[in-house]
Amino acid sequence: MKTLHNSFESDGFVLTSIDHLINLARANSLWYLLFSTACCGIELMQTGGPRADLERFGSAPRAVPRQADLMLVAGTITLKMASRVKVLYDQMAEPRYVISMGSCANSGGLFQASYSVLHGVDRVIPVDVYLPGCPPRPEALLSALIELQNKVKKEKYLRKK
Amino acid sequence: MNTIGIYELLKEKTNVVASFQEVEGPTPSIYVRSDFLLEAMRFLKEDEELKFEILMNQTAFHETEDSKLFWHLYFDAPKDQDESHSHEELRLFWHLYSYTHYHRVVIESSIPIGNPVIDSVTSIWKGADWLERETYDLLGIQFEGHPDLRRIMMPEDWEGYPLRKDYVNPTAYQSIDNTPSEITRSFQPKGK
Amino acid sequence: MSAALKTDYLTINMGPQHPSTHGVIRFIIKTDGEIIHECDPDIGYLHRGIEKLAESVSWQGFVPFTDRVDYVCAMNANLSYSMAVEKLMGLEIPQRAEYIRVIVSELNRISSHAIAIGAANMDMGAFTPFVHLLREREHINDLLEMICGARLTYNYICIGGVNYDLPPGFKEKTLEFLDHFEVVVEQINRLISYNQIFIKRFANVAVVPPEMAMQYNLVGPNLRGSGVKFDVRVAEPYSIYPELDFDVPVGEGYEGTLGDCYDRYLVRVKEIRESIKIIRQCLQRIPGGEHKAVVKNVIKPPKGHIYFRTETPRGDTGYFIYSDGKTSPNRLKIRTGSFTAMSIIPEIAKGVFIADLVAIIGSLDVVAPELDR
Amino acid sequence: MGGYFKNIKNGFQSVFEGLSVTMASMLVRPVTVQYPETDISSNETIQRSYKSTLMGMPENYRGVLGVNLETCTSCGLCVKACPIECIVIDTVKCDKTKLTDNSGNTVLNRFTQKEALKTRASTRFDINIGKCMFCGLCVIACPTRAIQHTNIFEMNRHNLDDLVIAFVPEEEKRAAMARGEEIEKEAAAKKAAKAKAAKEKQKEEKTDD
Amino acid sequence: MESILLGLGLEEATAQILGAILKALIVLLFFVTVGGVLTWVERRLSGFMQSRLGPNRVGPQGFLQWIADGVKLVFKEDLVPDGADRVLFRLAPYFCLIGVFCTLVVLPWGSGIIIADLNVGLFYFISITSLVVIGVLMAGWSSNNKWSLLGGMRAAAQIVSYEIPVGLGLLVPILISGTLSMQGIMASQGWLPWDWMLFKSPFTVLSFFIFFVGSLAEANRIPFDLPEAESELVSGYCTEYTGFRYAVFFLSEWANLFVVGALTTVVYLGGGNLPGMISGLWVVSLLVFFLKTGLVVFLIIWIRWTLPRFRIDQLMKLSWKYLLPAAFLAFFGQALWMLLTWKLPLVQLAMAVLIFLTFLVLLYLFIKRVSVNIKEQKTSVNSPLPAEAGK
Repeated sequence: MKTLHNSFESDGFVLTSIDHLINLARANSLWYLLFSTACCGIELMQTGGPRADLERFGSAPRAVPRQADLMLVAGTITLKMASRVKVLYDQMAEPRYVISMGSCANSGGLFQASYSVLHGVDRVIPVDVYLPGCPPRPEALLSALIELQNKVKKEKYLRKK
Repeated sequence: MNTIGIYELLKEKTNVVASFQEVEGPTPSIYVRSDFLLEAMRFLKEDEELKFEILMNQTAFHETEDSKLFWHLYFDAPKDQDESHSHEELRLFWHLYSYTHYHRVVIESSIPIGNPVIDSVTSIWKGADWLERETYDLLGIQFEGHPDLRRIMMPEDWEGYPLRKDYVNPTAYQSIDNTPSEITRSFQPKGK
Repeated sequence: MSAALKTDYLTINMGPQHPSTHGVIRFIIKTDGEIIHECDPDIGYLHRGIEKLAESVSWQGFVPFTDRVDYVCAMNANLSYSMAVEKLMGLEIPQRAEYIRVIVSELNRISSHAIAIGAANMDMGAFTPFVHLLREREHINDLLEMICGARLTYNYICIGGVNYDLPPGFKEKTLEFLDHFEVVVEQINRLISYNQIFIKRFANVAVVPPEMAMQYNLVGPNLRGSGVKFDVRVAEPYSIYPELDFDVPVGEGYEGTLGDCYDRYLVRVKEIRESIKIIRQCLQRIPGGEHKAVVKNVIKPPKGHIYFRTETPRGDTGYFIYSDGKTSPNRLKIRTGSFTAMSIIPEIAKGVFIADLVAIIGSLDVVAPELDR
Repeated sequence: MGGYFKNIKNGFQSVFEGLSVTMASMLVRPVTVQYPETDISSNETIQRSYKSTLMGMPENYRGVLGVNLETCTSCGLCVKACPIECIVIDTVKCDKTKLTDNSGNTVLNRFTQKEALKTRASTRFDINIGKCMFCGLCVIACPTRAIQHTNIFEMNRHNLDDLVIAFVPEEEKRAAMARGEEIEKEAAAKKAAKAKAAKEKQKEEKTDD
Repeated sequence: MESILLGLGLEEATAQILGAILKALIVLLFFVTVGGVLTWVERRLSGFMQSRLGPNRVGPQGFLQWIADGVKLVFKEDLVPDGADRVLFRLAPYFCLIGVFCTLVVLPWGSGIIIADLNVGLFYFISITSLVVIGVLMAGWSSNNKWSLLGGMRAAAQIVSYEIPVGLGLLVPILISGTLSMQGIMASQGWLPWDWMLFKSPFTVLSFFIFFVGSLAEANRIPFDLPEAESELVSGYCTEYTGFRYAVFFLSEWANLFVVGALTTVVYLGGGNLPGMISGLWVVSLLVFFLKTGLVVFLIIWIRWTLPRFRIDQLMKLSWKYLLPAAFLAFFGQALWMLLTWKLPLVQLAMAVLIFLTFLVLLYLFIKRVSVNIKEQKTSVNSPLPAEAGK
């Protein structure tokens, strides 16, 4: 009993392996929200398309934030849109992840000097992976997804943070 | 029909106050005084020889003194009361096209920035509706007689008219901070 | 009895994040059950102030911005802007550059129509044809990437010509692709465009008579879908289009009334074939020589204004440029096809089903950034 | 009534056609290029493994910008060409030959190669990839082809600050700064000497009078 | 099951209850597996239809993808939206689940393999699946979302109106077999194709068609997936659902797919009937059953990824104007046909063989069409390189 107790106390074997399993499941089933605002949206489509095929990694597109785990912010976020992005993010259920795709979502990109463009989506929602490119090619998005998967696999869900 | 012909027809058949603008650029235009706009436009659309069924484009811009091209040509342009603003005005352009005769014309007009009111042409072309809303939104020109004049691009609670030359970018909107980041500032050329 | 029964309309907010609004467009619809009573489009969620930015960047520096005005057919947008500036400056460009411009913009037109058709299909619930079209579009992306190194936002056509010459092997690869695509697009048509369910969904829906189309200034395929035979490439010829032989397909009420969604859709399908024809001709005739005229690093077009329009996949895109002889435009206004196409929706979306609204957006081929700029 | 049966017939026919097309694409090999396993930057591997004329990335792909400082003259044309201020170059005046690090080795030997072109040394050459729009205008503008697009596209970062690439290494920067200061000092000293000489000359002239 | 428990030394009453629970658990496990595997099958197949690969990373060929999805959904945050009717919102998915789950009771997996051979099996089947619509309607109403509400309403209208043609269409096999029992219907068919209910007469073909289309509509599959039309209603009635409850919806939808396939197999495709000499081998019978079910499921998935979606009025039109008259026609036609050929079994057999041959001809034409399409898709771009071809 003591050993079991210990194993719960200090990231023991049981929790670690359960954690590992859950994380593996999560990483391989990152359903993404169909949320494309601008140019990157077309590359997002192409990534879901036959050549790159995002679904190989178990990522299915979802139209509803409630069922999505991953928000791919693809494109420029304007100030008018920013509050909507926040709402969408709030509607997603934990655990949720955000990939900021392309320069516009990263920092406002080439529209940074404009009066109506948000300087990066990280002003509204937390971002896990930043992906440069304008727009990034589909393979770049895949690499960002793999990066995120690696991040998810290292997470501690049951164990103490 | 070319612009000069249209201009002569306009002068001949109506009593619109207008002038023909020939500049070194590629496009000549007809300047119509703002209070005669509706009359001129209706004529241009309904005249059998002209038949401009299409309003291709409607736009405007804020003209400060230094950007003024040929203001001396406006022989009877409305004089602003305030001397200090005398050369600052909003210039409007209408680009018309005819699917019957395959010709086009540019109509221009100007209004003082202190009192930006002009007649709406929505009663002539329905397509002018959104174009005028956009012009209103971005430049603050009031179109009299427009059925539904409200902002179209910017949110309703937006302040100012972005395309005016003296517009300053806001640093925040609805509690969202939008000041340039540290990185951005470090990339700006010195002296800015 | 019915007078005593008071019913309210159901107000539904559609968008800005909605799978079928092609980007971020919001509709506030009032419905009576499934039937739309009133539809008010709320745009501007992607208004990036490109027109204001133009006033602060150099003339050449604005070309990449035009890419983002209409990213689905960036080459055409580049072409419109570059030609407008060239007209303003009175610049002559080499013949080879003209040919290359037409080739790339027609290739881009195909890929844009592929997206338009595919998106319309997807909105109707048919996902497979959309993905098939993406598969074919990928080949066009390959070709354009081979020319300029970018897949979507090309910055290829520049003021004075094109930025890079055609790479070796481009002609063969393009011809090979066209041979393939001509066959496959017909197959995809059999899969979806001639499908009875699809026709029933599109035919007789949201009829736009020619008069209404002109009133609202519909342009491009949307106008031609209403039966008006007008194409800027023919009516106000530019570049080398007068030398080329192609047809302008118009709507004829193929499966219903003239000017319905299906007409607009089929016009796009037919335009793909015309574009293939144009590219074949251009590849045959392309002359040698320079690909770019000599242009200074910093250009200052003379004072004056111009409104120049070219035929892009979403209708004619007009660039109004007002230059005061400085290093950047004083005012630049982009009149796009999506903008006018969108303004007609409140009129034609009265009394249709919610599902039809999706069909209308799909058939009008509205793209959000072009709408909001 | 004729329409009624025609609808039924057309319905069946279109379902038949549609099913045949999807069945055909089910039997044709998928065109998916399995990205992390397949090297997409090489045309040959893709063509060999997929038996098709699918193309990988072309050589002129516009990826992340790279700068060859050996040929860079710090002229600043790329900064001017960039419409969105995502390149920044800080320079110091430099006589190029005698830049040494703390241990006395010459670190900036690149300056010796193109002496004629080099009048400035860059102490900072940063590109903000998080803002860059990959338009290639700076590449077109560069007279020495020092700034180039690379084929790199996978630059994911967890932090936005990591997306700024600094091309001038820290020690080089320090050395150049120090050398620049030295030169400035020297120049100032020279100037002072000159001024002094001029003054003396003036004095002399005065005294001559 | 009970005998094993009794053997363990338990009392009879306890053994009965425990046995029932164990049985239910086994069926539930089966249900979950089938639903899960079918999601993977559908994703892979749709991938191939779209020239892509589909999920292929988790496990061999991505086979364990459904487990990953399931685990993820179970461990996801559980949200009940503000303003939702909490009780109904929580209950709704289970109604859907029960509606599908309980049908497994009467499915004959092979000759003699059935949980409960009710004498009103088919009737039970039709009525218990109606629970699904209650669940959908509850979900749509309780979510406090207008899209959900519209989806729920659509679902109710659609399922209710398609139940009528389906019920009428199923009268034809009942007429022929003279029983409502599932085993009875299966037993009335043989193992040869022309002994199947499908090919017995032109009217059974019609009835099969009506039943098939109707079941597609009841299972909310394209072209009838209006309740969850992604491009119109975002995600329809399950717009606000997340985590575990969404998984339940998800599962019951795909399990429903299997149930539809199984019912089609039993009623129209001869079920797990085997030739006389090996009829005792229940494993083979089970295999045959699963093979046929698999084929029907494949057909449904195939149709789903080929066709666009109907509009709501067209959907109703199809049901009331096309399927309903056709169902009546099939019923009366079959009655007439049976009266006419009452004493002529040879004519019946000849008709069946004739219909089967027609089917084969159609299949041949179809395969020819497919080969043409393959050739078209392979033109130039997908052709092997000259260097490769030479080797």
